Amino acid sequence: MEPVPQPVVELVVELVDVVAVLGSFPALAGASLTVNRGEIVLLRGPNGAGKTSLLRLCAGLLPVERGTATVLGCDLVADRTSVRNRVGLLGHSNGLYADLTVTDNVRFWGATVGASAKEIDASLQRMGLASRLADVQVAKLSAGQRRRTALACLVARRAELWLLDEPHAGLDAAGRDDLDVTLRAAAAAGATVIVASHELERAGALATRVVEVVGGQVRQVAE
Amino acid sequence: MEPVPQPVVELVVELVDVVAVLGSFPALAGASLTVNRGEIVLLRGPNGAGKTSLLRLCAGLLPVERGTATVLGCDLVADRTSVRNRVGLLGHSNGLYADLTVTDNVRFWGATVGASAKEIDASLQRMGLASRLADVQVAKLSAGQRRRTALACLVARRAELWLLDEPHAGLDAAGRDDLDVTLRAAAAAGATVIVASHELERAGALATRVVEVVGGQVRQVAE
Amino acid sequence: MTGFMTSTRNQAEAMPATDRAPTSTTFSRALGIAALVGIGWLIVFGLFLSPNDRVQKTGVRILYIHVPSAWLAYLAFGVTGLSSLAYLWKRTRSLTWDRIAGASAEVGVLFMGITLVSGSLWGRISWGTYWTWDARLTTTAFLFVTYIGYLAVRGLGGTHQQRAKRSAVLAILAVVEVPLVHFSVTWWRPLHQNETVENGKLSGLMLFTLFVGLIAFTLLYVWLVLHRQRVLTLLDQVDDRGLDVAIAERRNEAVTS
Amino acid sequence: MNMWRIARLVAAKDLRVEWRSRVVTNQVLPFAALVMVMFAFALDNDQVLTRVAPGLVWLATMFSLLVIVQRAFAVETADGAMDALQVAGVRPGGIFLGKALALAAQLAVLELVLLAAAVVLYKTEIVAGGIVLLVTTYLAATIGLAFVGTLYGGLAAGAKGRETLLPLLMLPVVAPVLIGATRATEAALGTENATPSDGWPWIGLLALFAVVFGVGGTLAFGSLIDE
Amino acid sequence: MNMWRIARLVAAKDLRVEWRSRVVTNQVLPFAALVMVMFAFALDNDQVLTRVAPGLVWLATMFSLLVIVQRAFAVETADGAMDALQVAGVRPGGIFLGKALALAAQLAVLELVLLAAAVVLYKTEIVAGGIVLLVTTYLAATIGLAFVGTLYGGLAAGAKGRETLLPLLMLPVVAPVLIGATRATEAALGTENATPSDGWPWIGLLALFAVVFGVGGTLAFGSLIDE
Ligand code: HEM
Ligand SMILES: Nc1ncnc2c1ncn2[C@@H]1O[C@H](COP(=O)(O)OP(=O)(O)OP(=O)(O)O)[C@@H](O)[C@H]1O
Ligand SMILES: Nc1ncnc2c1ncn2[C@@H]1O[C@H](COP(=O)(O)OP(=O)(O)OP(=O)(O)O)[C@@H](O)[C@H]1O
Ligand SMILES: [Mg+2]
Ligand SMILES: [Mg+2]
Repeated sequence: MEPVPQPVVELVVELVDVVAVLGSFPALAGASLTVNRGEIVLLRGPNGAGKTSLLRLCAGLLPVERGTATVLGCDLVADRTSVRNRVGLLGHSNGLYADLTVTDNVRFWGATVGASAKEIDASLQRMGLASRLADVQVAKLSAGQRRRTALACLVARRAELWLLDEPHAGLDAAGRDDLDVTLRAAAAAGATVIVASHELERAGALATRVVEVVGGQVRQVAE
Repeated sequence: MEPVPQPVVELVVELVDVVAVLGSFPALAGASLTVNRGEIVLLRGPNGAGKTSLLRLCAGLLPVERGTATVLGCDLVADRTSVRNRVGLLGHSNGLYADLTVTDNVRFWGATVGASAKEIDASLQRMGLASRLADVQVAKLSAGQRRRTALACLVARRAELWLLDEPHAGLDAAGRDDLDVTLRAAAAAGATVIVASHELERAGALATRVVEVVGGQVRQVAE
Repeated sequence: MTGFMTSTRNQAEAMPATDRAPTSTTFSRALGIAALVGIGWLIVFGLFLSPNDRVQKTGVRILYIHVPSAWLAYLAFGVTGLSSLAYLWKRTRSLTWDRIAGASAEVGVLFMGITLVSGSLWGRISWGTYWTWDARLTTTAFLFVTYIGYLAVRGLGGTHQQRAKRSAVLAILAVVEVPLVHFSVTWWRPLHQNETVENGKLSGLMLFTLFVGLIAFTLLYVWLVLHRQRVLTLLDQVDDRGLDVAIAERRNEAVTS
Repeated sequence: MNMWRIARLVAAKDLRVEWRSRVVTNQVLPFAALVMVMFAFALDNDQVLTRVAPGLVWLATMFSLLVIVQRAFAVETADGAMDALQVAGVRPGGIFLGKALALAAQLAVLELVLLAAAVVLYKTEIVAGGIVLLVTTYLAATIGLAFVGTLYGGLAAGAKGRETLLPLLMLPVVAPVLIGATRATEAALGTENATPSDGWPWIGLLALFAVVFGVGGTLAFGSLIDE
Repeated sequence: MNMWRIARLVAAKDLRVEWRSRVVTNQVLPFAALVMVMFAFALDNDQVLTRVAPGLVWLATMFSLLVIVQRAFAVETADGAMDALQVAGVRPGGIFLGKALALAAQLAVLELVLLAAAVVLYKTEIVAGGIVLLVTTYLAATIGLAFVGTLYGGLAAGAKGRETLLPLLMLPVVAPVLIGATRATEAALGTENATPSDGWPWIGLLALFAVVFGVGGTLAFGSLIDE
């Protein structure tokens, strides 16, 4: 089954003075950010600045306490759920099922958007997992191999908005290249990508725009 | 209590044709490596090459299947345990207690080598945790803040051989600098450091020698 | 209903952060006094005017606390369920409903506790034991624990909305147990009294006293819930004010770094 | 994509996890059997045993249920898959039904084992007349338990110290099922010369439970797991 | 550094974890109490109940023990602290004693609660003559259970599907303690007019058990947790 065609929104992410709390701590304290379709935005900033929180908020996982947030045309204040099946999130953790094989995992996540067997294989190819690894249980993979698997699952989800939290961490040289190629291709195909990373050279080269997150707020960075 | 003074060994790590298996898979297939006191060695290599396995083996966590392995003068084939309280390992996971505060954690790991309160504080300082974070539960930290905590615990352990698995991952710019300073200081003070990393520029600059791990074997890299 | 329930919220939001908000209004004061009078009235009838029972002797007087408290607990849990529904229904969604639900549940647990205690005391007198594995006693105990669990879940944290949604669902599921307790006597082999009241097994004056107790407890219930939900309102506001401070600090990180 | 597809997807995934890890098969089943043995030890008295056998069977089911539910959600939370599931836009109702389905399947197997154990250990006789009632009881109870388990499992999965919050939330709610199932089973087995006719009213209670938690869960699961 | 220092260190750490998370206090205790209620209801018959009260108390202890041990090692494995502990050169024997110590402390509290519950719910009377025996029983049993729990908890902590392997490993081993403790308690409480003198032999069993697993654990823990 094909994904239902979505209305074309040029403004993919629009956050205005967003406050979001974790427990009682304001991880986001008045963050404002706009991202247009096709951009690859790099979020940089010190540890604890709020990058992960920002990504989770855009994915509809973190409720908006104050301010307004619109992602892919959905108002997150009114309804956090409807945006979800259109974004793809790679967090610090991989969200894989350790008992299942690499293929099982990619197939499952792909199936949630009705991806075909061909698309699944393509996703595995992309992250260089169409090897002996394809049928290995995730529990028996090395850290980087798991990260690759998680990325393959993300690719299989064909999201309109890709949110990635330190995607390069743990990947070897080849994996990093695969990743950059994949993200550029996605952006070229009309998807939008937001990457949080501390590897400024690498991610900076990938990004079309860099913004800085500090103290729960977003700062533009002059080129 | 002071750590018992150890005999000065110039040759800190000596692996000869080491084979080590995970499950039934030979993660190390004839790896040979020698490291001298005071060196900072970078292990690079593709995902799944065996870097983590190599570090775990040196820490006495992974049994030696074939070949000979001597670390800090202890023969790992005969006895894997006696070397343990002299090495410090930072794996892919942090090994922290999520319910305890940052200070609790550092204090506990420090106490295992009888570190004094002063040394604990010093360790926290080193990784920039002597802030409001010191009394926050680890469960409420961001990914990078956890990594810093894990590093602080490692520092508090005052090991003779430091084994670090992708220590830079997740750290912000300041954290990376703190880390490099710490490792250089440790090496200068006579400790030995082995770092596995995929951030070749960063870790390469830190290292005094680079070796490549491929297919469970170790290759020297010509400067 | 929400009309006067929310009265203090409006006040409190109007007032500056410094001065303290009263949780009482003329209405609730009047109500409180009425409740006191009612309880006095109950004491008079319950302890002095109402007759002894043939079998139960003077022990029967526990009835006048025991039964009303049980029924009020039912009512409280019912109210919790209804206001939870009201919260979940988009058109009437308001945290006020959630706070009413919470307040009512707390009071309900209190009354259920009174039922348990008075009941087991009574049991000591008339059955010679504090507790027995009678269906109603057990189901009552379960109901009690269920709502303790409900309150625990309210305490799980998250934003007010998350708390509200989560607990609302639980409340609606939990209320199903109430009929279970009520009909347990007819469903299991009971030791406990079955529908004494419905079947009019009580003498006129006893019945009357029971209703006095019912009225007194009802007034008490409304009064407690009213105040408790206002306190909860203020607590939520304290959280929000705390948040303002926290946000200010958080923004400073940006400056200092 | 529609809820049933998702339910099937999730159920299939859960069963595949079990297929690959064999945890329930190799560990929970023996555990359940053990519990039965323990009861026998603790009571060691034949008349008593046969009298309370139905109760014990259901108690053992209850404890095993706790273990299975814990496992079912440990799988989701271990590596943050629960988040991924939510973002995947997988309808919460679908997740609920899917996990409940898989849970019911595993539970059914478990109950058969326990029943067999009861026959062996407690000398329970299964009378032909009661078979229909017995089967109905097991169906109704299993479905009800699966729903309750999934609902509270999901709720607890978010909270810290989850492994211990679950029992607290679940047991009191499950108790009525325990009671109903026990009485119905007694009737079916003719314990203390009860007759099947005594059993049917209980089926009503069990069915009610299944329906309430089934509907409730399908509608509300989203807001429960939403950390 | 010597084993006792490490034991103290680990025990202190575990108790601090409990202090900060309150998981056992807020969730396991209520759970244990609930289990008692469930039993009572499953049996619902007063004579039977008082007769088997001691058995039930120990059964409930057993189940709660499972939960606590699970929690105790979930803490270690959640973020790979177990590896860190080993590398830290913390003597396995020390880890074992430390965790057992903390476990025993929590268990003791739990047992008091359960005993209290039994007095209220099962109308258990505690006779003056039996106090000494009762206390001894509880001491011996608690220590034994703590040792067994730690030993097998550590063993299961390494394995996959830990949450379900543990009960399987532990219950059969614990069964003797269950029986011994039950009989001794019956004797102490004079259930079925048993006299304290009947109880003391059982204490022997319990003590033996504690010693065996204490020594065994201290020596063998290392090779057990060493994956
Ligand atoms: C711990 C012990 C007890 C508990 C938990 C308990 C609980 C309850 C509950 C929940 C109700 C409300 C029933 C309903 O209308 O749904 C009730 C009613 C009643 N209880 Fe108890 N009870 C206990 C002991 C006793 C004792 C010892 C007596 C007297 C011998 C007693 C006499 C009554 C009577 C007469 C009613 C009113 C029955 C009716 O009209 O429905 N209760 N009790
Ligand atoms: N439990 C296991 N059973 C079988 N094979 C395993 C197991 N764990 C890991 N492996 C395999 O062992 C190999 C070495 O793993 P290791 O973690 O040492 O690699 P690595 O160099 O650290 O990789 P990365 O850079 O991704 O961290 C990998 O190919 C992995 O697939
Ligand atoms: N459960 C929690 N309760 C309270 N505060 C929390 C909680 N979780 C995270 N925080 C705080 O929220 C802030 C933002 O965390 P977040 O993970 O968004 O930072 P980040 O930018 O992703 O950091 P990193 O670069 O280390 O990943 C951190 O300062 C952290 O201390
Ligand atoms: Mg982050
Ligand atoms: Mg590695």
